[in-house]
Amino acid sequence: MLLQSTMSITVQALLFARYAELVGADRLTLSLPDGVRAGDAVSHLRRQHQADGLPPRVLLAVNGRQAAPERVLEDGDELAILPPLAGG
Amino acid sequence: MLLQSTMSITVQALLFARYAELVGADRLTLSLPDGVRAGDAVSHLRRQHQADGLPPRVLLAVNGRQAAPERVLEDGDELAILPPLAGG
Amino acid sequence: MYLTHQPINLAVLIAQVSRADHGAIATFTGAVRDSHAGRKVSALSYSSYESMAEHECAGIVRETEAKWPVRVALMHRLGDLAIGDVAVAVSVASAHRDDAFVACRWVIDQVKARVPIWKRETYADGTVAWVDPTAPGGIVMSRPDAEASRG
Amino acid sequence: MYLTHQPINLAVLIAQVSRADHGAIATFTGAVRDSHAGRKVSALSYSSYESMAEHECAGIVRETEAKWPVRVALMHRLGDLAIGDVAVAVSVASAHRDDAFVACRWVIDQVKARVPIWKRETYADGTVAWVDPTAPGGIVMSRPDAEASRG
Repeated sequence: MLLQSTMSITVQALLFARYAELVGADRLTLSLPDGVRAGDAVSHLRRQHQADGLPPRVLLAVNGRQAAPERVLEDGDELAILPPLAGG
Repeated sequence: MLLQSTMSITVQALLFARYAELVGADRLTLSLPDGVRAGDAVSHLRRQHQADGLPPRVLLAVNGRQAAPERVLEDGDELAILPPLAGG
Repeated sequence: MYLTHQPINLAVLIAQVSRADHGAIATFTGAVRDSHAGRKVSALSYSSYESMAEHECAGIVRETEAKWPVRVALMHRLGDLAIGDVAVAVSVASAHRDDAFVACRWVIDQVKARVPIWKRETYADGTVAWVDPTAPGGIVMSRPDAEASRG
Repeated sequence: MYLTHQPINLAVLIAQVSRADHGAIATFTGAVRDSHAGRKVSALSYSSYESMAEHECAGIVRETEAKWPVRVALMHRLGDLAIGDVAVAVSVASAHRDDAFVACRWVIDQVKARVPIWKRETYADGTVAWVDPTAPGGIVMSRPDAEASRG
């Protein structure tokens, strides 16, 4: 399904704390098919970037606001993948 | 009843805040019959010291600890008559 | 000593309860407000039955530290205060914030219920009243002249 | 600005919410504890998704001031902290202590639930873990070398 589209968009993936450690990077530029959803982008990241240590369900934010996995990404979006929060 | 006893004790009555203002003194030496109760001492104060402005029920302390009106006073006791508390 | 005629130093109070294993600190401060009972307050004075008040404060601290795994600091100011001055401060440290919040709240409620302290307010119009939470409107007007002239 | 890499000054925070008609101030401070998950903590570091964290903090303050008649100040520290350092501070002023306590508690709970901040603990034995309230035991050991060597 990800490969059906001919158009592609560029998304900045941000990784934090333990997830940055897992993936070995805190920022990755992803090239993804047009119409891709946030959850699909995470699946892509798991496969393409040795990030299978990422748990099946992660907290996501798009452009600095919490977002559901169903959120359709747009070109230039910033997709943040957030480990369980531990502030305070 | 107060006059039945032939022995008498001396009690220091302490008055605070509005009650000191009402009575016109913050400390009175009372001569009271032996066996007198704290509540009786307040009645005595009302009659003898123009303190009828004192409400019928007042908070009492004997020697710095809250006490019931039934508390029997002893010679040398310090009887405090406390207006409604307003700390904090 | 839980009563003071000096300004309350909150940093000192908090330092008093801080410990390396007590990460959560809940602090309450009560400051003098500029209005009460619909009147504009211009000056305020606290008085106390000091020996009993110290005893009650010590009891509140001891009971709180027995009820919860906390450390408690408490200070109440007496004498003349200005608007905005801190009249009472409570600081409670615990390993966890639930205990710190609940115990801090309990301490200030107990202070108000048990510690013999009284508050005299002077209003902008020159009238004076005693704060009395049991009175309608929360105050009883002061009438030192009227009372004195009766004798 | 609700995030800072500098030590948090509680007096400044409290002054920020103080007003002549807000006499009750409830303050919460969370300080770095010397142990966690049964281990002795020697060093601690907070990181954040800062732009989102600032936005969430602003939202919490705005929502709190809409829910209760209060004024809220909030500060969370980032970077390397020592044992005893204040990591987060919330100060809530109100005319009455009920609102101050309830709102202060709500703010700190919301901070923990919504603000993207992470905590990395170094223990006395040299091991390192990420604090994870969802994990059994509350931490997940850090394995930067193991992960790096996989690639």
